[in-house]
Amino acid sequence: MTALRAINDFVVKFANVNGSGSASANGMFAKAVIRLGVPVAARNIFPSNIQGLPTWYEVRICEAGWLGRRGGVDLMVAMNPQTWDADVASIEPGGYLFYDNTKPLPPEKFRKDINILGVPLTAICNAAYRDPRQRQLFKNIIYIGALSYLLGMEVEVFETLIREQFAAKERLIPPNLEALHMGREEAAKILAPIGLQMRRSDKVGDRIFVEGNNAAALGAVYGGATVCAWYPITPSTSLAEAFTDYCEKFRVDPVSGDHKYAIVQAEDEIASIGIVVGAGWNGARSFTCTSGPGISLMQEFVGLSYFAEIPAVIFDVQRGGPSTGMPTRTQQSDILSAAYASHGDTKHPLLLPEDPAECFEFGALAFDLSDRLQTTVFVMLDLDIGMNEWLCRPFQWDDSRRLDRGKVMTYEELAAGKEFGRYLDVDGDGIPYRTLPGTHPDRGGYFTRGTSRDPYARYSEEGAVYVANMERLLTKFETAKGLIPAPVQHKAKRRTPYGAIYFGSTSPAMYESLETLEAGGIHLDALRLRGFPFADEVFDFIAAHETIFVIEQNRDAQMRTLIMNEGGVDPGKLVSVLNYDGSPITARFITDEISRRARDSAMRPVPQVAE
Amino acid sequence: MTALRAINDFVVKFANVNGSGSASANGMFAKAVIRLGVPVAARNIFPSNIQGLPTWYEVRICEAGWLGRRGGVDLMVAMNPQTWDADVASIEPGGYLFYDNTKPLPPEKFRKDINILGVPLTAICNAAYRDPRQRQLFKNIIYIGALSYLLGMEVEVFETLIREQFAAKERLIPPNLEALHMGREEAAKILAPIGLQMRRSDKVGDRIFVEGNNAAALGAVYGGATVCAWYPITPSTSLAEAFTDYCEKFRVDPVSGDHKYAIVQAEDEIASIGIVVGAGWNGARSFTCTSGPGISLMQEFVGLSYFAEIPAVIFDVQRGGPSTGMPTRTQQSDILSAAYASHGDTKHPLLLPEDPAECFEFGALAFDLSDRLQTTVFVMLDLDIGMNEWLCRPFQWDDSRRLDRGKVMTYEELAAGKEFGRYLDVDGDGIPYRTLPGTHPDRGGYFTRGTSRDPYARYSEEGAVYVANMERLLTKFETAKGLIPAPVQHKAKRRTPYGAIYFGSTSPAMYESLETLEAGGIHLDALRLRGFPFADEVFDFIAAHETIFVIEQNRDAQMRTLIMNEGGVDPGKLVSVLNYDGSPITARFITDEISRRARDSAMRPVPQVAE
Amino acid sequence: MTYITKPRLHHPLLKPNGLGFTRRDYEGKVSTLCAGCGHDSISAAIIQACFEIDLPPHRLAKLSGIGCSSKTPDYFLGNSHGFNSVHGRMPSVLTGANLANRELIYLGVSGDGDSASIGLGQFAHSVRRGVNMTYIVENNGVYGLTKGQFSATSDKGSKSKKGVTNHDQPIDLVGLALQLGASFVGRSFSGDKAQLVPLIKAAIRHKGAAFIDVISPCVQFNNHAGSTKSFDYVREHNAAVNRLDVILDRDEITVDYAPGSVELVTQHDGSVLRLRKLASHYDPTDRISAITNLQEHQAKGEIVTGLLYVDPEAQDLHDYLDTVDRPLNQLVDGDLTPGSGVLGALNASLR
Amino acid sequence: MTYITKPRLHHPLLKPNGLGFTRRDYEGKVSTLCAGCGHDSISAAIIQACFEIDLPPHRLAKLSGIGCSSKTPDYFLGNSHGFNSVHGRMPSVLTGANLANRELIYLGVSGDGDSASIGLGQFAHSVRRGVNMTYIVENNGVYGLTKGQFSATSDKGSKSKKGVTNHDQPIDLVGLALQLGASFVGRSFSGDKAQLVPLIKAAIRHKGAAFIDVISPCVQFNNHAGSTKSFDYVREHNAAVNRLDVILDRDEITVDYAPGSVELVTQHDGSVLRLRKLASHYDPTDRISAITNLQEHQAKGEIVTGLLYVDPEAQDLHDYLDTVDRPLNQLVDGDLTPGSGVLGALNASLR
Ligand SMILES: Cc1ncc(C[n+]2csc(CCOP(=O)(O)OP(=O)(O)O)c2C)c(N)n1
Ligand SMILES: Cc1ncc(C[n+]2csc(CCOP(=O)(O)OP(=O)(O)O)c2C)c(N)n1
Ligand code: SF4
Ligand code: SF4
Ligand SMILES: [Mg+2]
Ligand SMILES: [Mg+2]
Repeated sequence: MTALRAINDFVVKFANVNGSGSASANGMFAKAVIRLGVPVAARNIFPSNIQGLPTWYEVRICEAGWLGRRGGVDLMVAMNPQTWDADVASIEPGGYLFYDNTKPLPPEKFRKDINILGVPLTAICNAAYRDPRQRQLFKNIIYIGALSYLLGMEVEVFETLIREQFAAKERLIPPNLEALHMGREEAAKILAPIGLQMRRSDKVGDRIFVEGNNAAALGAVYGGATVCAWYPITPSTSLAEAFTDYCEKFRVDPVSGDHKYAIVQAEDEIASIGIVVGAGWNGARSFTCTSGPGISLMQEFVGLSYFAEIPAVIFDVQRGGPSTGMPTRTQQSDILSAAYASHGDTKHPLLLPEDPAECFEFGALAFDLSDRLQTTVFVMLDLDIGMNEWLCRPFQWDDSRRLDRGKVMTYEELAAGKEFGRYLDVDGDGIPYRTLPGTHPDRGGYFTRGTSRDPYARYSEEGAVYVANMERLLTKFETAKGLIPAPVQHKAKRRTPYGAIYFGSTSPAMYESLETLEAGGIHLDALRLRGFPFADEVFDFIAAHETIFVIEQNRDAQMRTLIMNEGGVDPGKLVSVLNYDGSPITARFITDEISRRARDSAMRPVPQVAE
Repeated sequence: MTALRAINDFVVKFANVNGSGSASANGMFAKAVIRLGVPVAARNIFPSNIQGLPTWYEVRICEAGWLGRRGGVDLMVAMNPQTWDADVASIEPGGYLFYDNTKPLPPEKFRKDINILGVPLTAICNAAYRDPRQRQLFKNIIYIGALSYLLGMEVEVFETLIREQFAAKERLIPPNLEALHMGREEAAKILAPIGLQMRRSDKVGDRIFVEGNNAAALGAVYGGATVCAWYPITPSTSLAEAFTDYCEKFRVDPVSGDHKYAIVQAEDEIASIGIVVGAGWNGARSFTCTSGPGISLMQEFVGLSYFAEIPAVIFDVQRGGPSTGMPTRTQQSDILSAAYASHGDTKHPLLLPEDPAECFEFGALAFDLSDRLQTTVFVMLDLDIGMNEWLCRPFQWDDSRRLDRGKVMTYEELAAGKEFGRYLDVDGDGIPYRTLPGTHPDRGGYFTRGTSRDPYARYSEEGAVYVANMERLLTKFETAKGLIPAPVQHKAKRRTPYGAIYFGSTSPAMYESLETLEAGGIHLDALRLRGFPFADEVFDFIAAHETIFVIEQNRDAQMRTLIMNEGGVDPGKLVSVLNYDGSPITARFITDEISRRARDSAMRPVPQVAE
Repeated sequence: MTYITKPRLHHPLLKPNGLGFTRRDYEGKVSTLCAGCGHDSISAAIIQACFEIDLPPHRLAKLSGIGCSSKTPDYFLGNSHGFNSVHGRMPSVLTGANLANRELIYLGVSGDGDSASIGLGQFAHSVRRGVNMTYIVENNGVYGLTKGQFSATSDKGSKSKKGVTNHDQPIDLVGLALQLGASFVGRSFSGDKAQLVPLIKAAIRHKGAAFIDVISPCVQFNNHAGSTKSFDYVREHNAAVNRLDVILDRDEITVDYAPGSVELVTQHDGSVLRLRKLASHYDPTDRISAITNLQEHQAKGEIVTGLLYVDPEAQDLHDYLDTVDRPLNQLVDGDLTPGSGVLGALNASLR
Repeated sequence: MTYITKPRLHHPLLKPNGLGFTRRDYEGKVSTLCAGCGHDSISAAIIQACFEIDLPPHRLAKLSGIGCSSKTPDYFLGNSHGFNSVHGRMPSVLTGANLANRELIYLGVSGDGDSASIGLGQFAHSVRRGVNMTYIVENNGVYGLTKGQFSATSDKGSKSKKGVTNHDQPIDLVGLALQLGASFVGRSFSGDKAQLVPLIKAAIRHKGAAFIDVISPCVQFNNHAGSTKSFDYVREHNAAVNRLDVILDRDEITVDYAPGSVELVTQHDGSVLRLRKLASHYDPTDRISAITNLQEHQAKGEIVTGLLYVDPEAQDLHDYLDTVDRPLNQLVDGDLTPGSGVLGALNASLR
């Protein structure tokens, strides 16, 4: 029976029980790969539950640097009896099964075409520890130790990681080091290094390994957000929690201990967005973070923000919908309910980060845009970007950059008698000036409402007044096109009539797929959307190609709808590639889907022409 | 100066102060026209306020039977000083101004090119009544009396109407009759009948004059609705109130006084839809009625209804959005937020009644559809249909018709051991069987949730299980196409490459416009949408024409978006005609818009060919 | 994972009740909650209560919102229909279900986040409408399923597992229920089955809005020192006002009791509540003194438990609405559709 | 239409206050409410109160929900910023506004439908968070703007204009505010300016969540016999516990009062509340007895009015959050953006 052989290019999957403390040990393994200079893509698959149900941690080690899910498993670390059968079945032929052989298992529990690596983890733990909780926790470190031996990974890397991780709780360092070595030695006693091996490399560079929610929270700090109102919901909770941590780190006055921020855990999502709108109205940069169900509940307030023109930022960390759906799975299925949120005629800007680095950048940018445009700006993350650590370029900030507060009329301007009409389009860009409460004793005060009113904010039921205002809001949306990050184009090596449009967490899989397709003779120009409303480039790109594949992680091709509708694009040109089973899209899937259609439509590489 | 002359074809507009009791008097005027056998279209224009602000009542008298707004005013009954100038300005040249000349007004308050009809109403009232409230109320009847004389309307018709109206409060009949005659006589003393005259005719037939909300409420009674949970909001409130009245009339056991219905005024819209979903889950036909802001708040529950497959009916009486918008104005601007309500991938059936007669029919049908499809069905009214009395065919009911309860597994079937899987597609139509709580001691019980689960309603986080279920929901939506009322086509007299698609309250204006356009040599085939998802006829119609005008009463062409998106239609073919200033669309507007484009696109009538 | 069905948890498993059902017939799926979670004990108490009052399992409908607590209806009464709805909205869904069929028994299960945070409005309005239901809040003072944030019932000054102090005033659902006119109000502790089971039995047999607040420690996120919802804290501060027995019909009562020591309350359906007073002069039929007593003990940091208030004469929403006895979901065409006959007159009135 | 600006309504219009503002400077647009609507009297009382405490008009922000009551902020303090938000959500919007700038005064105006029906949850949570605000509910027991349906404060048994009887238990916002920890709770009547104006003055000067329930008859839909919110009914059942004067600074107090008859409460900002007792032994600093007293009078069908409870030591949400003194909306780049300097270490920690 053949055994898979690979260096710095294979997939290890850990199958654990939720709440068994395996997460930090598995995380250490991924980090060790990075320390060895090899790019890694790691993803948690966890249940909507606190303890006892199955969870998986999938680590793709890839010298070539592909960070999407590859699919398939080369080495399965099977620590969960509940899912044993499915886990064993998922291993690639010639792959490896690592398990705890303390209790012998009947032969039919195994496969002939895979390599079995048994280590008596329980026995080792029981011999070494008395306290059951210890036995459980150290068991995780022990199998990490064993793996480090089997995969030929430098032990020093793990030692350093342990020292760093427990820097705060010094006393925990020795026992963990002990457990690590115990695992290595016990494995060495009974097994030899396997066909999957790791070698030190230099492909990571200065990249960092961080969750999108964490990065977006840091972006909010840099973007000057001072008010955060939120309500817990997976997978957005860790964004608010990270914002709290960063504020404690960067926004507390060292002397007085005063907080230059206010974070309120509201009673629900309606109150969260209400607080955000109230703070935005009063000139503080504020945001909330939520997921699908929260987006549904916030619709009315988003409509108010649109019509009364109040800045607000919503981070939507998308999960599997509709309804409660799959709370711990990923999707891009809130596109329409965000872009067209609320009853009546409305449109809202969206930002579409592709990785944590952009979560940071767009997380900051969103506040400038919402102040500039005086409306709600959505930053559309998803569970895959938000809750998994991704390898991405480091955080950067240009210290010359200033926060753009948009059009706020000052005391001086008012005192100087500058004309103020809250909804008056003085600059022709559809964006009026606003004043903040308390600015001037007798100028600039106005009454804000979600009902129709004239350019001077006076109540009006006049049809013409209403229409003029709604038209101005369209002008403002036109202005927004110039402010939203432009799409990024990736040209095929050859001229081609085929294009692909994608966005968000699909990026890494897309990059890999493009290369594979190219190798197979299928050339595609690719355009990555970074926001809505769409810049003209998007429609130019579509016009310049015969067929455009639109890759999305939802059922109803929501982004395609948005493109057709906003650009008057012929749907016939837009071919959907949809993955929505809740697990992140893979390069294999995209490649297969496009190749299949390529075959069907006899899609041929176009002979190179001099350009 | 010329004076307009017309028989049974002119527009009378009453300008009053909100809360002055003019409504019933004005209504009596419209009803009198009907009693004279002449079709009438009457519309209230009222403020979002209880007392003191301006209101108008526009009565179009039209022997030809056009029931849309015509636009323009031939006779203005100017009873409101606040709006005098605008009201006078709105009169057609040669038209008439009827007013209270008790207090003389300066000449500049009038126009040279209109005919002035002054009657000292206040003086008359002050002479006749002491109590101020009486003075106010009878003043209205007095001007009706005066008008009846000026327009040559049979007084008997008014006398009968007064007797009918006060049948309950007999003692009010004599004084009202008195006031009526007082008005006629005083007018006769000082004025002559005018150029606008009424003659008895026979163009009304058996039609009735009723509000869409009232008709929809009756539909709900006939449709077997037993649970109504609602929250007051203009313009939907009168629907729930009418349902209450009809239930008291038709659903109270004469002997026991027991109510065969339950109506709860909930604390808000979320509770309203929650109660509806709970009742639907438990097998009672239930509904709520609301308007835009309520639709925004109900999003999450509608998503639950979609995913957990629970029958529910929502009457959305649309008003001017977004946000609080124009609460007392009409629009068709909740199309998208209803059709795609909630986060995640969802689609919901819509019914689109064109008049009160269809409000009744669709109001009943909606309950069969929601039970059959086990999902939320929206009935999309608007303020124009809902709160104005429309002339329409009488209510009819086929007594052989039975309520379709959909697929509900009975005790007998369960006892007989019939297989039950709550989400199992046994018939291939995507519609599973459900059971009602309490049916059988140990069979058919299941646990309903908005989270992903398998065909037997067992919790599952399996991607494949989730996808299979979402695909089945699409199959179910396909099935819905065959159950939704088919569109109605109106063929042009000649073969033409041009089509028009319209729906809802746009109908009367559209019919009139089609005839005018035809007279002008512009021929259009017209298709009236009656529901969503769209039947194939809709896309066949589009395919059969080069250019299709889509007429809507919203800014963003929401129905056009739905058509493009669901049918993969090239947006280039769909030309929008949009009226969204809050007042009902007029035939003049549609005609002008289409003719203008016709000129631009050199749109010519196609020479007749033998077919 | 704890298995409610673990045989040793309740013996004798096979002894049938009046209807011939064994306790097993009242069980549900295997719980997926954390080992030791208070919620599982409440599920066990519900099973016990339903078994003891000879409830036909399928005649009860279970409704809940979202949360660990709201998952539990899957873990008891497996043959009953259940509805795990959306977060904070169980009360409206239950109200609708109740309107559709007045003959079933409605058990609402919720959490403190579900009912006191996002769901406070619906909790309050379902109670003030007098919906005939048993509404149980499994109160652990945190959001368990989202990993331990404070909920609206967390006491001011209590500390989170991470050591953060809560500054908001707590919401006491018992106090609110009393003010909002609930006709049955009790509080108990997931660790005190002897007190909890009879309370649930009485609530199910009560006609009207019955509310029970059950302190149910979250072993994962809120069972530490500094928490006021931990097993230890609740045991130390539990101030029970009475002990309750539910006697299903009057005749069973043979002995007479020393005056004052015991109070007998006969409910609408004939069931009798026998209350042994623990706090002297506590009168569970006096709403105002119940409120005062509650406030006073709260001020002392004590947790008042027991049957705090009951109005045996209470009416329910159906009484107010005069709905027919036959469940609305069983009315047929003839009951519902007036038919063409009446339309002639109706149309005439509209001309 | 009533004109708040009708000169005879308040004289002398031109006498300036301490800041040199005349009462006119505190007025707003012409009211569009019905002639005689109680809400207009409350607007007049707010104008009067702000004038008397020398409030710089633009330093107050007016927030409201949707309803006739919620329209009123347009009719007073015309130079102040106002926000007529969405139905039932004023409390969250006000909370956000307050967080953005702690230096302004926040006046929330709402209706009984807006706060007790759809808005009950937000009302409760804003109060328990201790948001520094004056929260006034213009309570008429109906939905005025939607033409007279019952609201959640309509009393059980009260009749609508159409003669329908209300069956739901009423929600008493005062009772809830007391339970939820409001640090200032009062009730008054739109027809009793002498009682209302000082209450508003005291509430504005109070630090913390100040709530005032003002019974404000709807002459259009709820002023008939059978209503418990009509002018007549309220006059007949009004049970005032005290009379309040607000003395802006201590020194102004010269005379001493007979012990017991008068109570002086000094608020956080130095303003003194002088309370003349009308109900003997009523202690407005005792929350529990305030609750009991309220329940007892309610049971007798009486409407308790006056300053019912005040905690002069109260803290507010900003105290709990340790926010800087400088308003958050005035912090500049330097305060907010850590800059590139710290990113090196941060990035390193993520490798
Ligand atoms: C609309 C909505 N918001 C947020 C969530 C996320 N969520 C799930 S459970 C929960 C709180 C549960 O707390 P509690 O009701 O106390 O139940 P426990 O888990 O503590 O038993 C939250 C916020 C959700 N599911 N839906
Ligand atoms: C979400 C939403 N639901 C319903 C309405 C309709 N609405 C406007 S005002 C109002 C009730 C107002 O009652 P209340 O707060 O008591 O104010 P009042 O008019 O009595 O002063 C309602 C239901 C709305 N504007 N928004
Ligand atoms: S997290 Fe807490 S509440 Fe949830 S199951 Fe675990 S112990 Fe119970
Ligand atoms: S309807 Fe009632 S509340 Fe509204 S303005 Fe008129 S009187 Fe006031
Ligand atoms: Mg909880
Ligand atoms: Mg009211």
